[in-house]
Amino acid sequence: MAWSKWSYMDHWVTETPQGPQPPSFNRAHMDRYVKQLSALGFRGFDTFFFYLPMLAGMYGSVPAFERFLQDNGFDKITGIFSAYPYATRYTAPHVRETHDRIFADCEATVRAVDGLSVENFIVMPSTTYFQVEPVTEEKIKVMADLWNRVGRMTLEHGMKTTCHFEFWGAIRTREQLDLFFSHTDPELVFFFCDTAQHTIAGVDPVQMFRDYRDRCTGFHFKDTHTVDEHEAYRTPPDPELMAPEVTRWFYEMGTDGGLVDFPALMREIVASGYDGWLTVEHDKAELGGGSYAEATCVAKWYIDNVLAEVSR
Amino acid sequence: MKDTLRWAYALNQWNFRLDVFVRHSDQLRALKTLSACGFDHVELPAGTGRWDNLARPEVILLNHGDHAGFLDFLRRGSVRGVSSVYWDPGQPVEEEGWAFRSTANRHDHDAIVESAKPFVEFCAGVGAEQLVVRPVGSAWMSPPPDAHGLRTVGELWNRVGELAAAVGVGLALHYDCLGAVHTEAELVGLLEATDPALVGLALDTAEFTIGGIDPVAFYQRHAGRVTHVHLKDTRYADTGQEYRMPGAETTMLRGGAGRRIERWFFELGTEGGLVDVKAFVAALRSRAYPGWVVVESDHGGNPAELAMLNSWYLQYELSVAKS
Amino acid sequence: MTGIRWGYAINQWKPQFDDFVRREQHERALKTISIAGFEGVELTAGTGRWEPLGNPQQLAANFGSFAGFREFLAGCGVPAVSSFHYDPQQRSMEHLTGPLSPLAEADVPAVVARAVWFAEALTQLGGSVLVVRAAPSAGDDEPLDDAALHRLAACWQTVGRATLEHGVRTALHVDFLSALRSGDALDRLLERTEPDLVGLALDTGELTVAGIDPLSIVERHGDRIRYVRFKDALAVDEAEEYRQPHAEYAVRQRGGTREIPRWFGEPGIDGGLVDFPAVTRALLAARYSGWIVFASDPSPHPAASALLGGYVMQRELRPIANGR
Amino acid sequence: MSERRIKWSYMDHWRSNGPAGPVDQWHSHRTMSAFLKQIKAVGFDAIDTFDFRLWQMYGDYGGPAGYQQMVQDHGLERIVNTFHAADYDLRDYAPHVPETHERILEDFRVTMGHWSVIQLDNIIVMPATLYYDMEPVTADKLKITAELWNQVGEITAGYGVRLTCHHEFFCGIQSEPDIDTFYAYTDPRYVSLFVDTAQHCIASVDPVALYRRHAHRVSGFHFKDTRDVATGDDHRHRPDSEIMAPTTGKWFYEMGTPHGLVDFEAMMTAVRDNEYRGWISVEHDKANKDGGDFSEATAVARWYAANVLEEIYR
Repeated sequence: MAWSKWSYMDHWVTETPQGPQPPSFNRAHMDRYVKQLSALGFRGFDTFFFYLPMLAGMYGSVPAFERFLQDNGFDKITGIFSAYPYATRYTAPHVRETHDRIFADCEATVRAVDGLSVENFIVMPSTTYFQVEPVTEEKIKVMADLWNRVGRMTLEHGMKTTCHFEFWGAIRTREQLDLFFSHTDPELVFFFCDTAQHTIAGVDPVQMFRDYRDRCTGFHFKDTHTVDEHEAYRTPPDPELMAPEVTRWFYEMGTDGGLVDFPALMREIVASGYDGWLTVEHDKAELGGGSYAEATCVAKWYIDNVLAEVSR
Repeated sequence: MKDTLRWAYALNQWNFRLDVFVRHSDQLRALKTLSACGFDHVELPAGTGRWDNLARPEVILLNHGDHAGFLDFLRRGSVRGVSSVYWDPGQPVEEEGWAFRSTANRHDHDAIVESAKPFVEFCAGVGAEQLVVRPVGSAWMSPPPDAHGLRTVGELWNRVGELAAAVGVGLALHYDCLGAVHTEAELVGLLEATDPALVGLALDTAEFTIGGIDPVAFYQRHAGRVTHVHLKDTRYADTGQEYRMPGAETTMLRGGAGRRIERWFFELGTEGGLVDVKAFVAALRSRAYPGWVVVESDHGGNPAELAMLNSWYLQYELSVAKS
Repeated sequence: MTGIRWGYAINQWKPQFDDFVRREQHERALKTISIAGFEGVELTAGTGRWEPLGNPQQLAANFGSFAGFREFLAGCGVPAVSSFHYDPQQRSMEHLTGPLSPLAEADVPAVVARAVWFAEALTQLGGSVLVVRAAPSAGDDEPLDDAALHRLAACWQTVGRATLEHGVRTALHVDFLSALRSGDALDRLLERTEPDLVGLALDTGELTVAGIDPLSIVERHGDRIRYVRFKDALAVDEAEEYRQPHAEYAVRQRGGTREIPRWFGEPGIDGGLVDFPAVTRALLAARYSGWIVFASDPSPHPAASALLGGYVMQRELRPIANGR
Repeated sequence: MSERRIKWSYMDHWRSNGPAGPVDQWHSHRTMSAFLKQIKAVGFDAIDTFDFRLWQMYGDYGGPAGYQQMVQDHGLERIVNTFHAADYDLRDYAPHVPETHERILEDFRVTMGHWSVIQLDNIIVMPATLYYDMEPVTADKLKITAELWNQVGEITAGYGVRLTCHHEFFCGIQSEPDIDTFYAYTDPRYVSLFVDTAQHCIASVDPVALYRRHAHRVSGFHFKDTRDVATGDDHRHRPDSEIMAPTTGKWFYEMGTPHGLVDFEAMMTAVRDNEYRGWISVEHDKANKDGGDFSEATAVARWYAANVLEEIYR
């Protein structure tokens, strides 16, 4: 039986008369977007916290949007992504004084989906590396404390707080990851495995999954062609879009030059008995003339034609 | 552009989405494009976060070190300076902890004045003549302002205007077609509630037209208050109540207002344009308008193409010598 | 069980002559077609080295052999080529010929030879139909009087007989510029041809733009339909601008005096005029079996068109075809 | 202001996004007008075009003169050069195959007749077939080819137009020795050289040195850039090198591009040293590949001409 719980992480860009825009541009574009994902057979939908008010505006409410998804063959909204990529005096996970504010924001987001059965509350546990360094155990512990606290709260709302580590975040090496997980409560804080981000940071995502299987609640299946060898991760002002050596970090599954061994990961996932969602993501697919629709097709093709063989 | 008027170009049309127009190399291409089109000053857009690195002063400085470093960067694309900086204090931004503030709320005034300071300092530092601001929030989110409300808003902008004047920067209130100050009477009321020595008006030809105010007639009556101009065209005007649609930013300007309007703002010379650009520019000339005329086209289509078409219009329809 | 097979036309990926030439672009398009739920691809006849999928010679030059091309298709998850779409008026660099006309008796042997060339390829690529442009544009040629229809029928009879020898049926495609659009020309042409040799390719979009309800064609000629192309129409040529000379440029590409920005789109496009569930039901009632190929003709965003088409096929039309 | 010795023309490859996908400027009068406005806005003086557009000129503008009027209505001077893009085929149109020469000569007689209503400077040709159709490139073949172009040049000279050769990296005459031999065999009165900076660079020929050596034969330029030199069989890749070479999906870039291989400053210095006067054509073929954009590439290239090259020579 092929894996059926595939969800899509909402990074899409669509052509509008006002230029390339996210589908939240207007209701008609959002409808078209959902139909395209539906045609490919995705059953879960992940989105960003900041889209929730827009979805509510377009469909009347977030539950009404979820019903629209269900009318198009989806099961539900599966994950909500929340992040503070950039430290400010108001929000910075490594600064304890900002924790009350972050906690309150997270609570507001979680409340916005009360009554649905969203499973994951996905967070970037830190801001950019260069705003945190030197990265000390003490700072990692401060961040861990925050997410323990948030994790307890989200569980009360039926969602697991699960941590997604950017290659340019302050928790990026295997040692830092292990330290962070050792300071967080396995009952409260979970692991979200982004295959490309770990690979860029020089961490083996398959090994990460193997080692944190019991805490893993989700994946971003995306690929990369490059390991960060120029310390782009700590280069201000921004490593993700502005790294001098690399113009595009992320690719969909199934491109030439991809570094992630997806079949190996898939075998590992199947063997482990993991039964959660697998999420497809491709960030910035339009760079170099690409298109999200096409990248999503190629990735789903890869799932149905390559990964399906592995998971059979 | 060599002319009795001073011409600049707005960069916002390139910055049409969160994650685009971030790399310096992309920005240099836009600057070179503008230079090749004959423009040597730019207006900076509003924004937030590390990817809007031509918007927030602190992010610009993080990218370029200091004011001189930023000007050096512009000059690598043969752009000599910054005409103006746009800022909307009602737009929640990361740098302000996503605070939602309203100029109509007196309790927010101290915080807004405080948050204006980096912009004023930045304008002074890079030689931008005008800080262009959105004076009020959207109409659909608030009732039409009464005289008391206009006085409240006016007080705030007088304070910011004072701050700016102290370092030689002008403050221009930018009317837009969704704003709570919507009718000509309301706009005049707002201007009357502010000190002409400290606060000017940024007249945007397309926004006026969509909002139902004739930009030429208005300018003729209030030329003394107009300290900044945005020149762009539109093919549509609000039928009267569309700006009050809930979520008008999306439902009207993007959703087509239920009329399938795909795009509101257009380049100069567009077919079916409602703005009488030639009459407007003639009016500016006849009154020896001293400020910047910023050409923009907002979002829509290909930014380089729009800049080139606007440049052509200036050269061949408005007889502006390119060099 | 239904005899309908769903395919997708690849022409929407090639807006300009120097686009869509490289292998990796073909691969991505074919994977897109596959994952959107289609099992066949319609190729469009083309000429020269920037048309690697355009004809048997280019396929051989690029893939070594038909088997090589089929392997490439299979590798992308596309089992078959549904058809070639061949327009005799297109010149051939491979044969050093200019436009051929099915109305010119002298051109018929060359048209037949070319049709056989494509038919032979189709037999090895899993296809069973050659779709041909049945008549030149109305504005560029003589009116179709009895004598002209006679010549036209003779040409397609000969072509049909020749392709059938290779097990491939010939299906006449009527586009909205076609001289066959006017009056009862199409009916008369079909009368003059044998059903076993000459079939009809029903193109919902072209007919609708031509002001002809595709349902009326299914009703009248359902038993002659050998191929179906589902594309949507966004406007109707009510003023009969198709009669102008050079309508290919002036009307199809530029949209005529009204400057229609886009005549066609994928099935289900916002504002589309074709009732696809009704056409599907009518085809089933007429016992049609064979390919239904989706197309958008030019699309500003080909992958999105394929997905939106796939959505309509999977959720609306295939269930109808499967009797659900 | 002193008289300008260099004027800039734009070689009219162009694509823009239409409602149904990418279109070229010939799509409609509207798209043509938008194209010409943009070219003029950034300061080009004129345009170059292709012979295969003649039919659209007749259909839409009443012919070459009518089209040139359209160009002039947008403030541009005129059409300077045309590129004669022929379908080379060993069977009937191949410069190194003498049996095909009469057909080629006839083609030029007809073509020049069409153009005779306006005054062009150059008609530009690729002087040889695809490399793989000509190889091995022998002195004999070069000589036969040269004889053909001498005759063609005589025809075009009768119309006051120079026949000039543009050496694509994938054509039969692209190596430095073969180019030198070819110009030794051709008559300077009838055959000129058109230096395409990128094509030579891709073929591992230094365009600056080539120009300096043949300056007296040069009648124009395509200034465009590349980031890649052809390696292995790139120049003889079947069925096509220009778009289908496995190593490189996009060969051409506008001048001023990062990582460009052409030394335009040295090129412009050479142009100055040779006291060249007249037109330089800017070209960026297939700028829309890989997410690129013609409007922007054109603006950036013209910026480069204005801010870098005109500092050297203008």
